[in-house]
Amino acid sequence: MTNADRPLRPEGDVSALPTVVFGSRSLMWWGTLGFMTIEGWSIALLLVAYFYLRQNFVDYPPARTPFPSLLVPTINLGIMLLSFVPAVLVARAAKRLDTAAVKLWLLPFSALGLAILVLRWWELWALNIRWDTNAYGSAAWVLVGFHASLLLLDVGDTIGLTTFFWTRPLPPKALSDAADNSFYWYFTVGIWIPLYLILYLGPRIF
Amino acid sequence: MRASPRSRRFIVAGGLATSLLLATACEREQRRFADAPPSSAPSAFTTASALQPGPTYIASAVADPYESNAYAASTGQQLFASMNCSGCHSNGGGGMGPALMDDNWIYGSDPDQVFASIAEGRPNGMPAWKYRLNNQQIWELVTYVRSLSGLIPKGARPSRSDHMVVASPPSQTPNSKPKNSGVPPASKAP
Amino acid sequence: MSAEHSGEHDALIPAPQPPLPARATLPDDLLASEHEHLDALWSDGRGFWAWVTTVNHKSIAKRYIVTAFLMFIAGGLEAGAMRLQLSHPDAGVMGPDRYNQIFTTHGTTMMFLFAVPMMTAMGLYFVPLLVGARNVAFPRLNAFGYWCYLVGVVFLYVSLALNMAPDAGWFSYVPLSGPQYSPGHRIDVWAQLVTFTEIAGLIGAINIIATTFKLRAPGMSLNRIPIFVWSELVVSFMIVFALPAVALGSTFMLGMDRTVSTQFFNPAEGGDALLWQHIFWFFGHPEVYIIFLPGMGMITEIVEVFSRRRVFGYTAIVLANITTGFFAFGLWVHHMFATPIPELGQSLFTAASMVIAIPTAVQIFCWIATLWTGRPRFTTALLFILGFFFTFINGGITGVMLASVAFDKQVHDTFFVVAHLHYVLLGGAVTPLFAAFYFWFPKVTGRMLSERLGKWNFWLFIIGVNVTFFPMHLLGLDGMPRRVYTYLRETGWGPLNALVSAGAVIIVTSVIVFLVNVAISYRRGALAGDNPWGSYGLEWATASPPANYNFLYPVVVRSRHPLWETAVELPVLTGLSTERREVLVTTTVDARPDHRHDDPTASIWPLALALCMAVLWIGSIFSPYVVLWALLISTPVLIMWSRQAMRVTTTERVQRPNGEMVEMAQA
Amino acid sequence: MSNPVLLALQNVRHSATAPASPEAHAIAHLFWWMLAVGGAIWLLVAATAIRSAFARRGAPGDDGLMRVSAETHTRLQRVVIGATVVTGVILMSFIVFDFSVGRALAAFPAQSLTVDVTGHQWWWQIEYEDPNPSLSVTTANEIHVPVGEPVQFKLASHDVIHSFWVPNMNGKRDLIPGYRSSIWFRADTPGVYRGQCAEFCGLQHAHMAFLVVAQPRAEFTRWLLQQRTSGATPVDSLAVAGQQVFMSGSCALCHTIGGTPAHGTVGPDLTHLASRLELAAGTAPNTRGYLGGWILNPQSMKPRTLMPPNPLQPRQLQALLAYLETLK
Repeated sequence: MTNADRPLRPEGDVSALPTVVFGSRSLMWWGTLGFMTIEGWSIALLLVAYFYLRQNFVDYPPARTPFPSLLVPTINLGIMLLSFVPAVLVARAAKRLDTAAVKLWLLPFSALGLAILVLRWWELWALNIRWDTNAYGSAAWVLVGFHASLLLLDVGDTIGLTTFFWTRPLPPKALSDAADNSFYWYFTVGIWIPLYLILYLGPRIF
Repeated sequence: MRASPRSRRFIVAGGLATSLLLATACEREQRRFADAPPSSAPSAFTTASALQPGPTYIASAVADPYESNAYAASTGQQLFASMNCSGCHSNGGGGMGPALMDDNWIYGSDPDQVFASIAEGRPNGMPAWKYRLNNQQIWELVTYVRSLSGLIPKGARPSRSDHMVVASPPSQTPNSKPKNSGVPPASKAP
Repeated sequence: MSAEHSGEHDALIPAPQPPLPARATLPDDLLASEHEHLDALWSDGRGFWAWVTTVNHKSIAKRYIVTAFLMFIAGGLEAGAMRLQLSHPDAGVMGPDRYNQIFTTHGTTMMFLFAVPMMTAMGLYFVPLLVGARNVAFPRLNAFGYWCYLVGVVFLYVSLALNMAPDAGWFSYVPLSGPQYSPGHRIDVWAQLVTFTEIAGLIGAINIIATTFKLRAPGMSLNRIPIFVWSELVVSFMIVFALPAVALGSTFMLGMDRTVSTQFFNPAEGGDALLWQHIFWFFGHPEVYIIFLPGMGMITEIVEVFSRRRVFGYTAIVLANITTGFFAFGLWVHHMFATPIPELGQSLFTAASMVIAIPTAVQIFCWIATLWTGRPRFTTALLFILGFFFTFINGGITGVMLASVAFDKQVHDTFFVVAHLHYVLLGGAVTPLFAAFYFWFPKVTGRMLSERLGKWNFWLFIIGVNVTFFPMHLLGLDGMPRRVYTYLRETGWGPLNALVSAGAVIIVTSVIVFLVNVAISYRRGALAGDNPWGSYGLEWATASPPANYNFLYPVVVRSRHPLWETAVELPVLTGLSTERREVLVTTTVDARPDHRHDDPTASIWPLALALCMAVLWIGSIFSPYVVLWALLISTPVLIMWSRQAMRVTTTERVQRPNGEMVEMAQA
Repeated sequence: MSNPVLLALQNVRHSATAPASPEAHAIAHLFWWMLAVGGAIWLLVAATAIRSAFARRGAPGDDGLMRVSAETHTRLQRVVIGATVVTGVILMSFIVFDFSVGRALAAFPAQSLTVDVTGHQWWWQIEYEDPNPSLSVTTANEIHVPVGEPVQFKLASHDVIHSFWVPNMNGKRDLIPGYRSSIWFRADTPGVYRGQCAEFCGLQHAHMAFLVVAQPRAEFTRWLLQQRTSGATPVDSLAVAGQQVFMSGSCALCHTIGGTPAHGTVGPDLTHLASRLELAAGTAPNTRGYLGGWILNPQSMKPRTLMPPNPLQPRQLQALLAYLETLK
């Protein structure tokens, strides 16, 4: 029995408040934001290492290392940008509480995600250097690899969500989750754009 | 705090479980600095030359005491460098002397055979090290040399060193099935 | 001061349903039945299964605290072993191989397995109570964090038992910790262990941030947050930005250099030994403040309560916390003054390292001002705070001295630094921690700790700390380097070392007294009641120990010191569901009631996932391919984890971004 | 025999607070000043804090809480702000003082004797550069410097990180693989000073000391000339036998003795071993007994040192010792 010594005076009633909300009002959004911060910051730190190691080389990539190939990475970047479309549509539909549309757009979303993951493998080899050749190779591989782990996480999340939506009745908060999933995807793809420029185009430019 | 006795119990339980998993680690992590006073007496089973009494070489059952000991392997690596083995075997790649990282073992790949090759020396230039190194050191060299072609447990093999990359480190060399274990016919001798 | 009392938020709170006569209070029989109901609803049950599945922040934080304290004891025993070996010249208690493992384990334990987890754990237990929440924001994540941490603990100590413990120092400088100079798996253990505990730390931080931002009691606007919560908030942000550095450095650089031959730290292939030092200290220095700021928060709470007055300079103290948090990231190079780094850069870091003393000084001045104009009650808690002034300031002064490049180059890596860091950490973190134990133990267990034993605990601790660590200053100046497993008689370091070792015995005695005190008081201590200290915080507005649900109803807060400034009656909000675990989510800045959130129930999946991660991290030491297997087995676990939340229960009130409210049962 | 090292070592306090060079003097000065000011602050604040706990000002309100009048509050504000400003000023003075000392230490002398120091696990290789390579001198764990002349040390390491530190002379400097660094000092008091590795460098970090022998120019020159000579050729039969043992055994593989076939580079140069004060990087004084023990089983004196045990017959050992003692 609590507050024996202090009588409680009701000053209001919260039963009229909503139980499912979207965006920055929901706890899940804050959790997502937190992990985005950590992952984004990690990539920033790895980039610092990438440039710090550059001091030890006359040219970067080092002499006799071919430039990274552009074909696969560019295609994959294209797919990533394309994937924004279903991601945005899913988020919109979710906020409209339009489950059918969410289910529909989750399919291309997952498909593109998978394609990106598969291409990521060749994207690694497109660096044209092994991770154990020298520090440049290590830094580049770890950057692309680390981002790959984010992709894996996010694509996995998307596919899981898709399966849920297609297989079983879901509570309304699933819609909020779908919106947050897109939110996370914006980040994962968004942060790749600078990485693509630095790791694949960068060597050719400077 | 209610959880305390239980969490202690949990830690103990987890500890036991994990120790079962890691029990193998003990041997690998041992670090012997000086074994029982080493004698420079040549080992009983070593052979002085390719000429054998009888047709084939009889492998003795002596095993490498450091077979799965990471520290011994890396000490062997250190000796390999400081005794200038690379002068002839260039980082195991082979040069004046035979390559050590391939699957071709002229005088056999068993620990005792390699020990013999190092301690007694071999024809065509391999000096006898038994007067220079003590048994422990020779065994450490044996461990390292065998790691070069993946003949010792993966966990014990040296990883990359802080030098220019010349070859993939033993920790990444695939195990290779050794060929011609024993003493070659005189015709094939190098 | 005026904003503190304004009722500006009342208008934002929905009117009672049905309307109640003014100043009516809830009848006791209603409270009783509600209590029965909610306590059952929020209970995760008893017994082993309940123990491994619970998501209650109090249970988890409690075992967090207990485990971390066990680690404090373990680290202390290692310190004892080292002091035994160093107590006289050329001692033969242990050889260098064992000694290196032990001092590395000591540092690693104290920093990664005791200090940070302990401070996070205190936050995970008290932040929800201090802000009037029923649980942390992400209960299952919270459980997962603890299990990760526990795996790390077990991993390190099993390795120690297997003669496989890391032996390159808690800082694992390359190339010594690299593949060539540390063969075997000892350093891999360190690298993965660090990542483990960092994950636990990051999860704790996110939980504390989200809890502080979204689950505060209605009306507890940012300018009314208790200062301990402020410091935990600042620290959580620091964790988010500091810990990734070491996690990446250890797993993705050091670990990969060792296992898959990346070349990050191989100078012959463009790698760089200093890169590791930059990465490590970019985490390592903020780490010190991550350990120390929560202590500062605890001190403010305790000073405030026991000097019987509102703390002087709330805003100044909060700003000081935040400033410290920012500056802490600009000092790391002062750990590298002896390395070839441009001189100008060093001077800048000198300046920063000295300037950071100012915010700390401000807090100390504010506390003194508070005590001066207050009416202090000499409880053990307050005694420890006075002990803090005595010891910590000593460490602070030597810290300022060490910020000087010229002087640092003399005593860097000597026992002078050992003395400094122990004065700072024992004085600045452990002393407040003991104070906090005496202050909050009644809330956690419902019983008071014995004040008489407390006094013994205090005096032994303060004397022990000074006898142990003061002589180390002199040893350092006389040229005794750190991390030596023995020293020659000719060096003349013998007598002082003997004294130091004697001091260590006193500290051990003090800790034993504390343990006895806890053991006795836990069973036979005086009953505490809701608010034994006559304190002001929301944590004292509920039972001791708090019921499973923490608060029967969300408490309405109108000031910084709710219990000091409300009349007898406590204003609350009704209307949270009693059918499921609902928590009230409020707005970030002024804590207006925003929506009702359905909290998850007990779950085994956090533990399962932690075990999968254990397979991943530990297995990857032995073979990179284990990672794939671990991912494979963790997939079903992740699915089950999210399935649990994907159940159709009741009709939800969904509010679309455009404000439209829709009743719907399923998506 | 009374051991010269111990005597020499006991003559000086090996402490940063017993400076024997202008550089160490400057640092010690800075230290004492900061200590005085800092100590005063510590006593003052701690005392005030404890005093404040006994303060009894005014009576609590009926709710048992203390209330502070507006003017008291403003007075407190003034005091706290004042104290903060004072703190800031003191810190600034520290920064300025430190910066000035730092400049002085960083000003490398234009003309100076240059010594190359290479850190190994776990000993120090010392080389005195000379334009004429044949005149350059290589020794180990013992640095001789002329009093009153600046000496610059070029530091390098090829295995792990070490740190070069002579408390009586100057601060420390790290030897980091892949980096070149240097430090200098000017000994102004003759004597034997102890230095050691200050960065944890593995199992024998504890036994990686060295000696700095500061001597008048004349003595120093004599020492240097003597070090340039090649190893003594043994005359009496025992020593000759000893040389045999050295050359045929494993010794010659790792050690160099000038003027002999021994050209190993793994261990320290032994050309003038007998002239050194200590053995095995400050592990033991250089006496016949310790040397014998060291040769037979170094691992017992310094576990994991690179030098292996050498199971010599007593006669061999005596001969070897006789030979090594000729290497003045």
